[in-house]
Amino acid sequence: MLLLIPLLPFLGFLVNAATGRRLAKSQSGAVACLAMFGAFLASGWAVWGLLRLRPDSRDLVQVVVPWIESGPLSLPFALRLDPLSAVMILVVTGIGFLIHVYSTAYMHDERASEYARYFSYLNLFAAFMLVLVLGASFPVMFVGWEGVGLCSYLLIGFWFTKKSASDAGKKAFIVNRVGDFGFLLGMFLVWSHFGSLDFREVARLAGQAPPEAGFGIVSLAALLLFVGATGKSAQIPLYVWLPDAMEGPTPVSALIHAATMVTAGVFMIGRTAVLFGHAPATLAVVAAIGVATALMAGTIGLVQNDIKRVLAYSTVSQLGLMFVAMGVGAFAAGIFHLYTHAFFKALLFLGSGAVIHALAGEQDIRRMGGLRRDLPVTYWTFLVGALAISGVPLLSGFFSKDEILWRAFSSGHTLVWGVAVVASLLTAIYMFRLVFLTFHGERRSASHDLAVAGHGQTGGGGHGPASEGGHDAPPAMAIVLVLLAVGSVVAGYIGVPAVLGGSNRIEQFLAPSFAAPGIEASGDHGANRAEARGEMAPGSEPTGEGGLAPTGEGGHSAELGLMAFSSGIALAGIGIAAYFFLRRRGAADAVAARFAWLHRLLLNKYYVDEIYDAAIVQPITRTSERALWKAVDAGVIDGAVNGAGALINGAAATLRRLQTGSMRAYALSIFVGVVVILGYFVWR
Amino acid sequence: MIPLYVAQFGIVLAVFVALLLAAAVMVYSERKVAGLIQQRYGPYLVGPKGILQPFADVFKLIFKESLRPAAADTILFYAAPILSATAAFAAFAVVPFGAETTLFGLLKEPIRLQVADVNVAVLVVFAITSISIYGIVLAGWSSNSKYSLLGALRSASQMISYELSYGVSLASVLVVAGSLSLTEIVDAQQGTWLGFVPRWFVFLQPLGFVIFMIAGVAETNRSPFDFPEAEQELVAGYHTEYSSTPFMMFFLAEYINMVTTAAVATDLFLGGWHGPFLPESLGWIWFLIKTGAILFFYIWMRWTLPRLRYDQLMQFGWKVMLPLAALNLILTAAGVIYLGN
Amino acid sequence: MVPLGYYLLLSAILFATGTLGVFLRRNVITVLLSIEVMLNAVNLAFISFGRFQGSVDGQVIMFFVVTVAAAEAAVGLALVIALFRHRESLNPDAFTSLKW
Amino acid sequence: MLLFLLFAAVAVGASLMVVLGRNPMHSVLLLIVSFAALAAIYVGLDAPFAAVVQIIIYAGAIMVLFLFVVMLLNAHTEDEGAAGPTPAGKPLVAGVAVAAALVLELAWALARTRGTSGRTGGGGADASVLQSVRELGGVLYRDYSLAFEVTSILILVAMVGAVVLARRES
Repeated sequence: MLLLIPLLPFLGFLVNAATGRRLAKSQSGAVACLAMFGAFLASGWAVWGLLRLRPDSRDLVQVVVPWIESGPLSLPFALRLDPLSAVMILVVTGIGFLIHVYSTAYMHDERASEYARYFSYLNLFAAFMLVLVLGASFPVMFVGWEGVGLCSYLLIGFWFTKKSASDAGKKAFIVNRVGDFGFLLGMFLVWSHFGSLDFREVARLAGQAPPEAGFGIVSLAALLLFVGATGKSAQIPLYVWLPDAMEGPTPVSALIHAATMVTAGVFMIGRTAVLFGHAPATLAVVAAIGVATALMAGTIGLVQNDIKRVLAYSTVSQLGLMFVAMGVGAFAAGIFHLYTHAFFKALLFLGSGAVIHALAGEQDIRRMGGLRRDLPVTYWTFLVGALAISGVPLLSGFFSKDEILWRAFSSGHTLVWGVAVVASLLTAIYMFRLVFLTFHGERRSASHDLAVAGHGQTGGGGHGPASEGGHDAPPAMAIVLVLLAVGSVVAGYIGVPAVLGGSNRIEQFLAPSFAAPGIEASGDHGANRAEARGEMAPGSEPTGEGGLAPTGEGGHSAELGLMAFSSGIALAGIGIAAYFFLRRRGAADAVAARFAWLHRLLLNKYYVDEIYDAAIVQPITRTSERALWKAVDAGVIDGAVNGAGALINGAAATLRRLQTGSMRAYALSIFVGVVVILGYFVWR
Repeated sequence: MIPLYVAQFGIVLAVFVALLLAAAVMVYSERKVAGLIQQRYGPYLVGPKGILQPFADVFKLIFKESLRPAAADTILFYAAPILSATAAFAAFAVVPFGAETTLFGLLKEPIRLQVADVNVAVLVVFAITSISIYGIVLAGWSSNSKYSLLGALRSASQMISYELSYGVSLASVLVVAGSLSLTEIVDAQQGTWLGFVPRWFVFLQPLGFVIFMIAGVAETNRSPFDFPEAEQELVAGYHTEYSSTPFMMFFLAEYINMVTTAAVATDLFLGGWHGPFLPESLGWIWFLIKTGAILFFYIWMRWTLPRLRYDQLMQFGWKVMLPLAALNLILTAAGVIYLGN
Repeated sequence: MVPLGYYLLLSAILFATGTLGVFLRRNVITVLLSIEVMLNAVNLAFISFGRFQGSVDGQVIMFFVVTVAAAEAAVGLALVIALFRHRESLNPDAFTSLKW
Repeated sequence: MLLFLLFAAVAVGASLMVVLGRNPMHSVLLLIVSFAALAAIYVGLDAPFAAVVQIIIYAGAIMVLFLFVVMLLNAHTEDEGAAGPTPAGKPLVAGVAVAAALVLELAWALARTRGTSGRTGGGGADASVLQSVRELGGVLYRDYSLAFEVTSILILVAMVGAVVLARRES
């Protein structure tokens, strides 16, 4: 039955891929949406079945077909439903379905065959993503992992006639390949160390040993897996592909590059939580990378001018925050943030898509402004998303982000906490910069008149606006936006922390997924969070630092204080943004002029792309060209070949007498050989 | 009590005579049905309702002079019809047509209504079918006539092409039944689903059945696939130069091949001799009814459908039938594996 | 029960017959036919060995030989047709233009 | 034993006529006779499936191919200039010598190993196992699966090769 969930989108893919040329747009769109909706219903049904089980037995495995049987390796193609994958399939199918619906309106200017191609890719992506989250072992997950990478490549380069789009697709693919290599190596290491690739089995074996003190084999395996995660989830040093990925259609950015695929790395760490929990050294690396990425992407996001790029950097930054959560051992908090993030980031992307759609492909926020009046639905929903991501109290982002910050603080990672706070301040600033520049103030460009003329980029939703100055989202898009906005508000309420009178049900729900099987849910390592929050036993920290372990009332007051503090930070960020970008336009430019070098540094994204080019790409091309081609290939290999040729030429001049051209003579020589050899063996 | 070997010999003899008679009946009914379809009488002069017409034909043919083209290859020219007829008779040898019976208590132990029970019976039928190509090819070649040669070439390529889909659709049945023995395949179709749907493989293998039937028509060179003897194009195809008894043998072979194909289809897809109302010992009546129905269908098709074009035939065989048959086999195998049956 | 040696002797005789054909005939098609005879001789040896070892491996190998024979016949006959088009001849001695 | 000798005689006789006959058409047909005789011997060796395969594939498919080519090229007899099937001189001598040497060697080898083959042979093998198609399929698809796959590639290559070679240049 679990098989149905990825199978339905896959069938949708097959239908659209096979018959797409002949289908009308409405038909291929309906096929894709129905497939996703079916998958959503199936997921809902499956999760409902899961919820009715007792908490400690919520772990279902379905073996679909025996897959690889080779020597000691016996690997079925198995799907596994537990609380973690339950959350993920709901997110993937639910948000995926909404984005499919949105796409039917967003892409409706494409030719029918392109339209079907788009939806077939989208469905294929959903199928692979579901395989990824449902996979019960590393290789099954890897199938999905590679599959979503492929679909990501296809969709980024969807408008492949545009060079920048196809380049961006290639970049994403190649960068991901680096990460996938790490994943593969990690997988091999896990296999050689534990002798199993099944998640549950690995977790059981890993859970038997105490956490590694130094940097041992488990840490190495976890680190390699994390390399894979950095590739897929766009962390330092492999984040560079994600901003470029914005070349794809906006719904794709929303679905793949914000809500689902890029969170695969986070999910993967959650899936192998026990392994990571036993590798404190790696966890520290994860936290460090996460926080560094969050900060770096946040600063870059401050100065970008492309609406989608800002959101892309914001995604990178938020993913960094999730890795912080993973790094400090707060796996449930990380997944919780992943889940809320999926809502508001999808919302933000789709909102930006609506803006772009309305402005006939315009993406530069410097040329927007004052769209509040023309696009009310988009404006209000976008605002909700921005508030949620900034962490304004009582919206979903607040609960999840605050949870991460509190966990980082309470587990003694004060430095991490500090940087993360700065990053979240930056989040609020750049998000509201975006809001204010896009929707407030006056219109700053005459390009809208171009938009009126129905002028648009190649296929980029170049829909002529109905009225002067653009039109608001069409119904299919508007409904999706409103639904996601509602989601962004209420999604956080399944994880209200105890200190605010909630019971943090998502955390309790998820806890069994992070525990090693065979050990009580309240076991003895940091991955277990089934206990009410704030009651962490000393020594239970994943880093083994012990130390700060606030208990009881003290913990509560500290938590409340921090909560207030981070709320303040969020409001402060909004305030700063309002000051600079709403009240006094000149101030921002003044600051930029003052710190011109810094501005340039940020605008050029720390020159990371250039550094990569100089440090990796150029040396490779140069070595290939000079050493491998001119010296090794031309000199050694060609020399050997030429020498061999000359030798053979000489030998052939004498041996050619043997070649009579008579078939029977050849046959005779063969048989004489047979007789002689046989004779040797017989007479011996 | 009759000794077993006598009974077995009796069966062999009965099958031989029955096939001869079946050919006669087929000739008669073909002409009668054709008359029915074309709104005319058909044979009606010889015997009551013309029922003795086939026998009259046989006598006429036997007493004719056997002509041989001057440049023909003598040995092969006469070997060809013999080979055709022999192969046609031999193929039926492994086809079971009734349940085990003691012939109303005449025998001590029951015997099968089958000439030879071979455990690879299906393949034997298949092998003999593939041998029967030679009869036609040799006839065409040895006549040293261009019509004959063209007919032979067409026939050979057509039969080889359709043999593939024939074999693959047959393999699907083998996969379902898990046996190569026709007797076991028939016995696997005993009983009913839900009490009223017979467990015939035609319900499990509808696509396979359709492919088998079409390929069967092509294998027996019947219309709409009757290219080897397409009279409008090739006079009479491979047997243009034949007359008298050799011609009769080809004629005989063609009709017996039809009977064999129909009988095999009955065994493979329609549950053989299993059926309601009749006791097991009279199952051969069911067998006759089912085979007769298929044969009627063949005749019906011949007088209803026009002949295809030759390239269409090949296209259809390779690009439609074979992929479909392969797909059917794959799906069947997957189904059998998945259902663990 | 026929002893194994008889089968092997039959196989040897058939093989030698095929060999003879390869040498003596001046018709490429007949040469190919002779090769088929040789392959069959080998098949017989395999099956009889398998029978006397009590394993089906001999038959399995026979299938592979048959498959290879089919491939060989297809390619060989295609070659024959191609050569015949060029030279209007089936005599292997006519195709010697690749010699030095 | 009698049956074996009968079929062996047919096989050898037919094969010799294949090799010595002048008409390629007759050669092809006699080869089929030889195959049929061998198939009968296979049945005697408890390999009915192999026998049927021999008929279906060899006689039913490969030989039809030969027949086709013979018919298409209409090569009734050997090339003009060749007096008979046995060209005089060196080829004859060499061919007969090699064939004779081969038979001699094999016979000698058999004579030396008869003792051992007698011991392993006989009725020790279980005929029902050997005849079982199920067993055969198991061995073919399990133990020889790699060879099986490789063979399929071989067939594909041969198919492409045959099409390319026989195609008329245009």
